[in-house]
Amino acid sequence: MTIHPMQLVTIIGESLAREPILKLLREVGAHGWTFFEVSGSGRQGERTGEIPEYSNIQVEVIVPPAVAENLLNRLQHDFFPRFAMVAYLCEIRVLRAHKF
Amino acid sequence: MTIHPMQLVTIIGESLAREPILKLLREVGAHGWTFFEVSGSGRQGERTGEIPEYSNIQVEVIVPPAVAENLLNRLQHDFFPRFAMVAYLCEIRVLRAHKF
Amino acid sequence: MTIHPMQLVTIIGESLAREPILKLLREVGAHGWTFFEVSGSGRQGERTGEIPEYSNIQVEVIVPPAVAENLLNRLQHDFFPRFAMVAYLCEIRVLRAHKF
Amino acid sequence: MNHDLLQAIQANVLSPALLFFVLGLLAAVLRSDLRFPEPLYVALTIYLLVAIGLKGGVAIAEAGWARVGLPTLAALLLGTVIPLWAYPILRFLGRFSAVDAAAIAAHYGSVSAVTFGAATQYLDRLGESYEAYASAFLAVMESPAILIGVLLGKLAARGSDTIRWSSISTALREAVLGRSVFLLVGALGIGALSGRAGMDQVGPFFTAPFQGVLALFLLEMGMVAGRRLGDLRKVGGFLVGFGMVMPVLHGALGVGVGDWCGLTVGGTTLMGVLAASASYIAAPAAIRLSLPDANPTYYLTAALVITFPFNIALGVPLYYELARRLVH
Amino acid sequence: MNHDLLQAIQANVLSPALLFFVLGLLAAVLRSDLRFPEPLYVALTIYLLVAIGLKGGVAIAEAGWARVGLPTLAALLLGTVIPLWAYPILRFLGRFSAVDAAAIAAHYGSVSAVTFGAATQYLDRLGESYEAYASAFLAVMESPAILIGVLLGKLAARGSDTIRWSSISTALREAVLGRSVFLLVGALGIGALSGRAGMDQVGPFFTAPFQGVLALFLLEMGMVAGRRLGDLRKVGGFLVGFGMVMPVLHGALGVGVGDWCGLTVGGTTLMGVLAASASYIAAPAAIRLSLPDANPTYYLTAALVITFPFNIALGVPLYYELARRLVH
Amino acid sequence: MNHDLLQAIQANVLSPALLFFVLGLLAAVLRSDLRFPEPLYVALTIYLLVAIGLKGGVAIAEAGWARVGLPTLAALLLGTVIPLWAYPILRFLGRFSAVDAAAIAAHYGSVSAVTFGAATQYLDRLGESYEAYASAFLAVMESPAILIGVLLGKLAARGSDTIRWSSISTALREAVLGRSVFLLVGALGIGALSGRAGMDQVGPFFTAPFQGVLALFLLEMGMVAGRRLGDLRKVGGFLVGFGMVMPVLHGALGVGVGDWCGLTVGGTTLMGVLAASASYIAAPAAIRLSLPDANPTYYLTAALVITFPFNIALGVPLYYELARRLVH
Ligand SMILES: Nc1ncnc2c1ncn2[C@@H]1O[C@H](COP(=O)(O)O)[C@@H](O)[C@H]1O
Ligand SMILES: Nc1ncnc2c1ncn2[C@@H]1O[C@H](COP(=O)(O)O)[C@@H](O)[C@H]1O
Ligand SMILES: Nc1ncnc2c1ncn2[C@@H]1O[C@H](COP(=O)(O)O)[C@@H](O)[C@H]1O
Ligand code: NA
Ligand code: NA
Ligand code: NA
Repeated sequence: MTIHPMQLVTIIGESLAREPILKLLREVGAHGWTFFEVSGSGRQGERTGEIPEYSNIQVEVIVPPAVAENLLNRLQHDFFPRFAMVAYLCEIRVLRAHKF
Repeated sequence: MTIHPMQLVTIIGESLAREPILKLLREVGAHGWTFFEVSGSGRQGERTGEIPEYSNIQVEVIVPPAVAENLLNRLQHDFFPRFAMVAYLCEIRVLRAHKF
Repeated sequence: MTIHPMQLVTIIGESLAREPILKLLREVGAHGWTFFEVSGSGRQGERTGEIPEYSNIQVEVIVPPAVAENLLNRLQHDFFPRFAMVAYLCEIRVLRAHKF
Repeated sequence: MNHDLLQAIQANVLSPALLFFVLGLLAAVLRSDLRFPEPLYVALTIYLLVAIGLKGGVAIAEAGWARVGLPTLAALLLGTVIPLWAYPILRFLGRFSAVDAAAIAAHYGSVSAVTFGAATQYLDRLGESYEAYASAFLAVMESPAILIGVLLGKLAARGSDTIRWSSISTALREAVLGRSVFLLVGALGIGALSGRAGMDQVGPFFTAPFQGVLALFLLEMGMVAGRRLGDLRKVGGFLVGFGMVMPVLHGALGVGVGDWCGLTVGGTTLMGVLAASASYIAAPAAIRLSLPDANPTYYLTAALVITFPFNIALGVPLYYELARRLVH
Repeated sequence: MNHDLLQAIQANVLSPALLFFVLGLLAAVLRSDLRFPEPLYVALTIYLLVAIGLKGGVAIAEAGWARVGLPTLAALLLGTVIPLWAYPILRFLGRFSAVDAAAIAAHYGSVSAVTFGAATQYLDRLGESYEAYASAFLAVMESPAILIGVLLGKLAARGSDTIRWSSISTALREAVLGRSVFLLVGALGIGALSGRAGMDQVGPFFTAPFQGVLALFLLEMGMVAGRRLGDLRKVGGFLVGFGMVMPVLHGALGVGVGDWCGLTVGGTTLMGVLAASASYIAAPAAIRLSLPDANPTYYLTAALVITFPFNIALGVPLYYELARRLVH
Repeated sequence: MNHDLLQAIQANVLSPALLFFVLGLLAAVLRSDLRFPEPLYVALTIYLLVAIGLKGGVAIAEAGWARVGLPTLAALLLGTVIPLWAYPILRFLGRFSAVDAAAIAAHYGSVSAVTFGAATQYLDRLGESYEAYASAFLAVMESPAILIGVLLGKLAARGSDTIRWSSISTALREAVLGRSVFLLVGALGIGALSGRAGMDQVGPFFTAPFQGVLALFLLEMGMVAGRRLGDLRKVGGFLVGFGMVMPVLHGALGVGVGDWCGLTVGGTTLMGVLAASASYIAAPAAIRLSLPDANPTYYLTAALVITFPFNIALGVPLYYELARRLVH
């Protein structure tokens, strides 16, 4: 069993950003992603997750480091000024590197 | 793009602990958090996530190391004896350190 | 407060795999796990999370390294060929090592 | 057991409500993948509580507070007394720790809205009328026992460093502002304020479907209880017996009180049912937060796995028979 | 205020619908743990929009497009004009930034389906009939103001690098394919195509329970608004006044237009209500995506926390009184 | 096509049920953000299955098992025979791999409860009566084909190391304890046990709203199918043809069997509809777990994107016309 290093980018933000985020993920070349419906609170107030339009999502994407950097760059430039949003990076290891 | 180290504290526990956890997060000085509705199983039995009162939540909080340590200390002292609960720490990197 | 290294294994896959995954977790000796209902997209198409039978789940298990390795081995051998699935490993730290 | 009672039980056993509960038990035991998502569970409880509350509120508006006052006060008293006598039984006969005894006692003094709903369905099926304002008894019986239980638990733990008045206030909050009490009391108030005229519009949604929704809800409760059947082995024989004997005693007490208040056979039955029923939603939530040292396996298993099925299968017809004899 | 109006308001205040809204406010203010899960919220909106749409569609099929055409066009015009005059008021009297003024104006030109539903309930309760095809006014008034608002916001920002036609097309998409417009227009079309005969079957589900479902929904809206009460302090006195004065002006304008189109008292009232109501679902979603620099606290607080409660409590009876005087 | 059939199809096309399905397709194709949350989907299926089951169960109680036995047995046989003949067609004409052929065959032998519901709605609209116990045919036809399909798939894979009886038992579990079969059979049993009297109470909730709920559900199915329209290009022309020709053949076969059993025109139509329909919930779940090597794109696209819409738009009126000619 060979385990390969990979990066996990997590994006948390208002659910209206769903479509723009999806578009971005495709553009930077991610091959998969996972969405969570969440509620939360941050600098831009509380999102109680009661009304879809006022709610929050979390996206997790496993990508190689180069894609992660590109993704974070794009988020910082195009998304952070427009949406309530937080993003972070975490080092992980996966089994089948070719999947990502 | 500068990326700053930060810590992610994850708390999983019975959903009745929601309000006390929120109170704790405010007390230790977290500036944001994200809630998930989850189901699970642990030392204190199964929580199938069917009835809100018998269900489970997960909270994720991004905080600087000092806050993380304080938070974990408080959890161990005040929460672990009272609630079915698990907590862990993970090293992450974020873009805008001042947010957390 | 002593903090112990531990490993977090995350499995994302089609929700029909729920029972087989549960069986596997018990077999490798995990003492707890947490389930998320998610939607997502990957090499095997989109799972929009609208119909339980076509939907996605995520499982997170905190385990000692030996169990993690065994778990990943079993996933690779028995699950990856059968189910739409992704799994990864992350280093974490917990407070009470004996729980896991 | 006498003939009438046997017949009453038989009729009950083939009612859709009970059969749905049994189907739910089966689903859990056979590990079917049938599952009610949490939002559906929440939606059903909101519907049932609002429907019960509105109906009762309108009845209060029509009967006047004067007629409702006495039996409602009596119900409140029942809810206060039951935990006080259940506690020593659990503590000294059952040998439970003080905090566990207090916790279980709180559950039996409080009430189950679904058991109440099932009982009204039973009466409707028999064509037996009842005071529709009985929902008010339900509303006032939910909280007092919880507060008594928490007080008992805290007093017993005196000396330890866990006595904090904050936990009493937590219990009070939960007991009064908790989802179920809040909705029930709120809907009762709305019904009372807007009266029959107000109900003309919203009424259809909350009356005709009620029985069917209750049946679906019992399917879900069957699954929830069924998944905890295994806990029966953990709680010991005493608690199993307690979960079936106490309802009968409380049911008889409730029937006596109802009769003394001058209620009809139907209303008297409902008072008995409320006294006999044990809370498995509001009480566990409040107790978990206020008496965290109490073991949930005890109180949940007793209220949900033993007493709830006992009441909807055998208890309700039994208390009805008692009421019939006493009131007539 | 005159006697009739006072009575009309009083009758409204004790209606279950309004009482449920108040109960929701209370739940939020007292921090009860009552909460509607998001799927339940979505289910209720789907039900309400489809019910409103179907009813209107059948009415269109029966009345014929000829009779529906003029008032529908008038409604569409109302929706276009309102943001155009609200914008300078907000910009120059209220001293809001261009983008905030445009965003708020869009919300007041657009409409609230729940306010519309509450108004039909009010009319039903009084036994006042109305053109059932008024749902068509609702349908055509939802989007135009959003587009106007986005255009105003973009024109004002001219010169900055944020002008992108893509954001206009995003607004157009959201305004036309957004959940609520899509469902409402779709159900309207289905009602119109299948007509009364088609409704015989699906009708029962969408008529009798409507009022009760609306009441539950108002409970939820009370909680949603209640959780944002704190934002009232953030928006300043001008916006609070704006949120109550503008509905009255728009309501009067709508009543005038309705009367001019030859609608009945009921239909005229509904035209007034639509003009007076502000969108808090479709508009915020579209504006958030198309004018991300606008501050949501302003437009959400105004539409949801001020104007919505104002309309369902006082506005509806007021516009009805106006309509009665004008039309008679 | 003859005149009657054309008219029958036309009437069907403007029915709300079909129009809602088309609206759902549109929502998916135009990428509207309309979405049914999963819990709402689950709630609707629970409601529909219980309603269908209860109605059938009561009908069985009234008709007696004797009259129900023969056609039910015939239905069971239909469900067993269809995959046996569909398999070689798929394998040798369609050149599918053994496991794909077996998987697809299983879906066409099994049934779709929603298609059945839409067919009863169609008959109701025409005022054509039918044996209400036909739900029993639905219940017995769901599982057998799945088991046959899994057996075929496993036999074909003999020699490889993937033959494990455990997968047959998995299929059996899924086929019998899966959500939909379990609920349908359970509700059927409850209806049969408690009979018409028992239904008096829970009935209203499960009858009047049924058609409207079904319409909403078809809206959702339209979206689900619409999102998979793109897969049509992946499955090849043969499967597209298969998905429309086989239903007609199976429909004719079912009509023949229904007539032979002495059913009315309505009941015969329903037997045809069941034979013609393909499962897209129970079968995919069981097959995915038991024949993991089969490609879901094939069986899901065929059953959900081709056959389901074909049946509710054209198939149902067609089988009805066939039944009318044969039975009269
Ligand atoms: N420190 C944090 N830890 C975890 N989640 C956060 C944190 N800050 C913000 N979030 C999440 O990100 C969303 C948007 O954050 P913000 O833009 O700060 O309002 C919030 O609603 C939370 O769900
Ligand atoms: N080893 C584990 N891995 C992941 N989640 C866990 C683990 N142990 C417990 N949990 C989660 O934490 C909750 C409370 O745990 P416990 O107090 O052990 O019952 C469980 O219901 C699970 O959701
Ligand atoms: N690169 C990725 N990042 C995050 N989640 C993924 C990724 N790839 C796949 N997934 C998740 O894993 C599920 C199954 O993946 P797959 O087998 O590739 O279709 C998907 O539906 C996603 O929810
Ligand atoms: Na009691
Ligand atoms: Na308006
Ligand atoms: Na079939």
